Amino acid sequence: MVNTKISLCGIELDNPIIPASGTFGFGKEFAELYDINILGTFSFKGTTHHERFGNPTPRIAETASGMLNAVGLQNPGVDAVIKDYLPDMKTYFHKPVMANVSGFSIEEYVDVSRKLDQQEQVGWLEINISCPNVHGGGMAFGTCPTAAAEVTRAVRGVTKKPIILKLSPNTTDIAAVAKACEDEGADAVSLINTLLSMRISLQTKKPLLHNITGGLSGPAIFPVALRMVYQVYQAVRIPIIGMGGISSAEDVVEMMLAGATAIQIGAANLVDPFICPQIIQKLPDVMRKYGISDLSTIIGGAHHG
Amino acid sequence: MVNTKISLCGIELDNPIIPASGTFGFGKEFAELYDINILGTFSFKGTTHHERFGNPTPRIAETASGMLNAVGLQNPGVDAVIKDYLPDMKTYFHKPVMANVSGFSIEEYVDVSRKLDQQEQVGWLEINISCPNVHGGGMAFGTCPTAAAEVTRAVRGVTKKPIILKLSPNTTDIAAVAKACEDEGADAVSLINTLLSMRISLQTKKPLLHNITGGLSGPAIFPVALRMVYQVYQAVRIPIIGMGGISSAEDVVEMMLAGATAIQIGAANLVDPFICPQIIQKLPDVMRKYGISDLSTIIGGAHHG
Amino acid sequence: MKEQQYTVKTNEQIASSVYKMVCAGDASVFTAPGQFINIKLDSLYLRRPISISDWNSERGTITLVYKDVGTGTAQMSRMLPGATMNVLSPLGNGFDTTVGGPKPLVIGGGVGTPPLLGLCKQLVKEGKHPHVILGFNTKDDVFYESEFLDLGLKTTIVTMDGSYGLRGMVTDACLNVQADYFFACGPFKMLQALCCTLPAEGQVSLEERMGCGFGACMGCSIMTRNGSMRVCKEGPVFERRLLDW
Amino acid sequence: MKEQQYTVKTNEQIASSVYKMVCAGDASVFTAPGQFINIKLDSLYLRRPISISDWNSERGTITLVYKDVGTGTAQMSRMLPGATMNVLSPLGNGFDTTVGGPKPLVIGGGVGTPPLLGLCKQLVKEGKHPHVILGFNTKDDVFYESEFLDLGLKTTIVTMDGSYGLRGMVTDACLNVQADYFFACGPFKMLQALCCTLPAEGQVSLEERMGCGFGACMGCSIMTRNGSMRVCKEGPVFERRLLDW
Ligand SMILES: Cc1cc2nc3c(=O)[nH]c(=O)nc-3n(C[C@H](O)[C@H](O)[C@H](O)COP(=O)(O)OP(=O)(O)OC[C@H]3O[C@@H](n4cnc5c(N)ncnc54)[C@H](O)[C@@H]3O)c2cc1C
Ligand SMILES: Cc1cc2nc3c(=O)[nH]c(=O)nc-3n(C[C@H](O)[C@H](O)[C@H](O)COP(=O)(O)OP(=O)(O)OC[C@H]3O[C@@H](n4cnc5c(N)ncnc54)[C@H](O)[C@@H]3O)c2cc1C
Ligand SMILES: Cc1cc2nc3c(=O)[nH]c(=O)nc-3n(C[C@H](O)[C@H](O)[C@H](O)COP(=O)(O)O)c2cc1C
Ligand SMILES: Cc1cc2nc3c(=O)[nH]c(=O)nc-3n(C[C@H](O)[C@H](O)[C@H](O)COP(=O)(O)O)c2cc1C
Ligand code: FES
Ligand code: FES
Repeated sequence: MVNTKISLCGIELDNPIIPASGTFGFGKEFAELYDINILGTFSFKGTTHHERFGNPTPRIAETASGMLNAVGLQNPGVDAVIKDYLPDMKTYFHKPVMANVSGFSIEEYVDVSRKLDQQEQVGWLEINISCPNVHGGGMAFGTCPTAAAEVTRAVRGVTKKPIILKLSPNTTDIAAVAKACEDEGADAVSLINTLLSMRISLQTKKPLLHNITGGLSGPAIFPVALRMVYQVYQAVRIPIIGMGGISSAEDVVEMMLAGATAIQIGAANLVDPFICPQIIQKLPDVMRKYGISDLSTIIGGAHHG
Repeated sequence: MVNTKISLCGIELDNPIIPASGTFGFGKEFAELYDINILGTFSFKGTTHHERFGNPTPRIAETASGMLNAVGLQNPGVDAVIKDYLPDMKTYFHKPVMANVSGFSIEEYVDVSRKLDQQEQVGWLEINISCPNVHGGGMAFGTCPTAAAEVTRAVRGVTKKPIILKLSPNTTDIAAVAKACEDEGADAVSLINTLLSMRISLQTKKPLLHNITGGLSGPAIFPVALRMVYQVYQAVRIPIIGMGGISSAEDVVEMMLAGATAIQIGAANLVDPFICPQIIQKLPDVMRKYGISDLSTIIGGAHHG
Repeated sequence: MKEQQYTVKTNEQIASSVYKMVCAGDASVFTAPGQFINIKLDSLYLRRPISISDWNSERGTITLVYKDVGTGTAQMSRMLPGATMNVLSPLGNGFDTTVGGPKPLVIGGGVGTPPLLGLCKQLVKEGKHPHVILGFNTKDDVFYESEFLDLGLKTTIVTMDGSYGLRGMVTDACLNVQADYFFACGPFKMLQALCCTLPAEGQVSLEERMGCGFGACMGCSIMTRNGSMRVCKEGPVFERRLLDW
Repeated sequence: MKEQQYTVKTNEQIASSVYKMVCAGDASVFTAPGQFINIKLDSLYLRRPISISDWNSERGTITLVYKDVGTGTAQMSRMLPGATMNVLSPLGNGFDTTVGGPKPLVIGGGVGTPPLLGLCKQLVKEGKHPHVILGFNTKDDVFYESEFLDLGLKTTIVTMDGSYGLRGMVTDACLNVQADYFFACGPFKMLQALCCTLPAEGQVSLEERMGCGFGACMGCSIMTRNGSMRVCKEGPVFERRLLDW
């Protein structure tokens, strides 16, 4: 028997597999496909103060081993999430859920966090300071250590729940941003959000996405994500949630060796809706193959010895 | 008849196809395969003051739609390049060549540039301030506008040849770095160098590359490169040489629409040594398909209208 | 929605760049014409959404008609009998045939035509007599005329250059037809023009670039008179009155 | 070096995870045993370097023997007769059989063994009588014994666990053999141990992770007593005295 349990900011997860925000909605579409209670937890769609439609379409483009999205944080707004989505979620998901908090100002982060903090179902607040698809600052918070620190401090003030700062890869020194978050009381960091990218249509000779740029996710970014997790692991002592292109149980192990305590799976859910149960099923075999009996012991393993 | 000619800092190229530094050696291996005079030009292996062996192996790893390298600027040193390589190159390449200048200090960039400036075969100096695989500053110059400006100013002082600053993608604001180079007299910028990345071996549970991290290149990074070229095009007036994952004539057109005057092809040469002649051959067909009669007219086309 | 394996039975060209593929597989999942599947193809990251043109639950066959417009559809066009495809199906809500009168207009443009065959079979089964109007650019693009004629339906073909059938656009052809309801599928501009010219109520099937095809990513959202809706989940078929055109 | 198309003729398992693939294609390009080819595989970015185990220019056949150790070799193991592979060949400098005496030692470890068959054929052709020593982990890993016996060569098999042939490592088996020259191919540690224990001159074939395989990327450079050399271009076979082990 191998042990896949890990502990994330004091909450025990059956396994480190967490569908990433924006690729799992509020879980309902997937709950129709399989029992999503097998997951460690999941991070729900980035939630802002007000309802947002997001960017005009096209919002999606394809790339080699990856995809671009410029959804632009479409969501029902925090009040509707609390009123309509969370009660419904109770009927199909019985574990603490990760609430993904997005915003355009420190006040918005604070405001949304304060409201979601009141929700008993919410286990962690994941503060997305890294969405590249919104104009007006969404990304700036995550690319600069002082701005990231400010958001952390402000959110820290309104919740006792664990807060996880979600970092942007579009920055020179992600470890410095992570450290700044840790110093202000972040309980964990999650990384990476998408890499700012674009595609151009040869037919129209214009950008393919209406928003011009979008965020790159999928296997293409896995080696970048791995490097960033590795660097952040050396800079902070708080747990790291690693993500970016993870698509197999082997990828999970590799990311944990780099320093991740738990991992998130984003784009892979979209092209293969059963990827999370598959990975959860295969993980024990892969662990045995590589001589791992307790998954939590390999966290950061690539740094030692 | 379509026209594939473009002009790069006052020198006319038959086509915008330029094999990228580090993937074409000094051209000899490829000259044995085809007449490399069909190329626009090529950028030879990054040259430093002293001979360098580079990093220990493993230096190469695979990723989804890409590869990592941590060669670490192996090269014979500038004096050997001038004494042994350039005279030999005359026998198989008859166009102005692009000299890729690498270094670990401003003095080294200046020194190598001054020596290569004297070489009649050298058409352009491409100053690589972005190699992620060397310790001690190689990358730092390319991630910070003031450091990039300093290198540019120093090299500008020792050559009348066009200087092209090669920029790093591992930075928050590549447009600011490009602008800083332009302000100090750069004749062009080239981008992107590789994205700092890593892989970990599940067998050994250690980083796959001896150098721990390496640079990601190949189709995986194409959408990132495209976005950066697009952003830099809006920030500077000097020409841009675009690169990162280009592997087809369609990619060439897409990169030029983003703002590139010429393009470089790196990793693709390694997995398909005949890729450049293939692209040069297919380019006219692709131009006709998308209604382009003069390639130089599409530069930055995605920004207009 | 299920993840399923379909096996190519036949795959033949039926018009310029247009192919008809018949696959063996579970066809019992489909509940309405206009639904689609999302196909995984080798070395392409995103799946490709293609409408079900026709299906037969008893025989276990599914018919797709697609145009080679890029890497994915080109790859499909090279698939040989016996090749297998991993698909997600069924996706989306199809046409609602319970509304509309006994003589609806069915309007297709180019490769918007395929799902209308399944639709017409359903309408005929329900005792209705649709009038079919199909628009193409030119003669070489025309397909499926005989399929609609075989259903005993009045079928009007229009081409932009007049090289086959009537000359003009489907909107021109529609002007002469009296109908109190319509179903349409085709290019965005055609659907928009139809909604602007036809006085009748109706349903149109839309396309958007899709990340998932089953409602998870919000990649395909459009704004409607009833708020935002996902083309892949609430659509691809929408009532025209929901569209703010 | 050329870019060529090889067609799989047969592909069969010959030991635990080890496969032998015979391909049809231009075999006239090879000039020495120990050369290798670099194989393009579907949806993998880098090519996979595999040694030529044997080749026949007249019949136009090439034999590869490879072990399934990862994505690429697993994919190869599933290839059926008729499948084609794009390869770069020939690559590298092979063994130089013009040096060494009439009774050289030929030492192989695991999947380092395949190129030694081509080597021995060449040595035999030149009138030499190599003594072949092959080391494997266990009985199930052993392959190619009969191929070497068929050449009339003294062939000693050693296994780590003694489940077949002698028990121990190839270095143990070599201690009892008098030879003034050796050729070796196998795991790095084995080659290093050989070079440390054998007093004779010889040649060893090395492996490195490769970017290109034809000398362009400097990915495979090693430092030798004569300066840096590329395993893919100046190697993969090196004289032992060049190696600073
Ligand atoms: C619900 C739905 C049903 C469809 N039914 C059919 C059909 O029955 N027959 C048919 O020929 N076509 C149909 N299409 C369009 C079809 O999906 C595209 O032609 C196809 O995805 C193009 O893929 P490609 O790789 O050949 O082109 P590429 O341009 O190489 O594709 C690149 C990316 O863009 C996406 N894309 C390109 N064009 C479209 C498009 N028009 N709509 C949505 N995504 C696109 C691709 O899916 C892919 O992700 C349908 C689209 C949708 C949304
Ligand atoms: C000159 C040369 C000749 C070789 N000849 C043979 C042979 O005849 N038979 C045989 O079984 N093996 C041989 N190998 C080793 C063979 O190349 C690897 O086993 C193979 O590349 C593994 O690929 P994979 O996709 O299965 O493994 P993965 O681990 O999935 O490969 C990932 C990457 O690492 C590289 N890689 C992994 N292992 C090695 C290795 N040992 N050497 C070099 N690159 C590696 C792969 O090429 C690929 O780029 C040879 C290697 C070299 C350099
Ligand atoms: C369609 C889509 C929507 C996303 N929306 C959000 C979001 O609302 N909030 C957030 O923090 N991250 C969002 N992300 C980023 C992912 O959570 C994840 O960080 C990123 O995609 C990298 O992981 P992957 O390569 O596994 O997809 C989104 C990603 C995708 C593909
Ligand atoms: C093996 C290898 C070696 C490289 N060496 C250099 C170098 O010496 N100098 C340099 O400026 N860039 C070097 N690069 C970066 C490339 O020139 C290019 O910027 C990068 O690979 C992105 O392009 P690509 O995706 O087409 O490979 C090297 C890249 C590779 C793959
Ligand atoms: S394509 Fe993902 S929600 Fe519609
Ligand atoms: S693998 Fe590129 S030089 Fe040897």
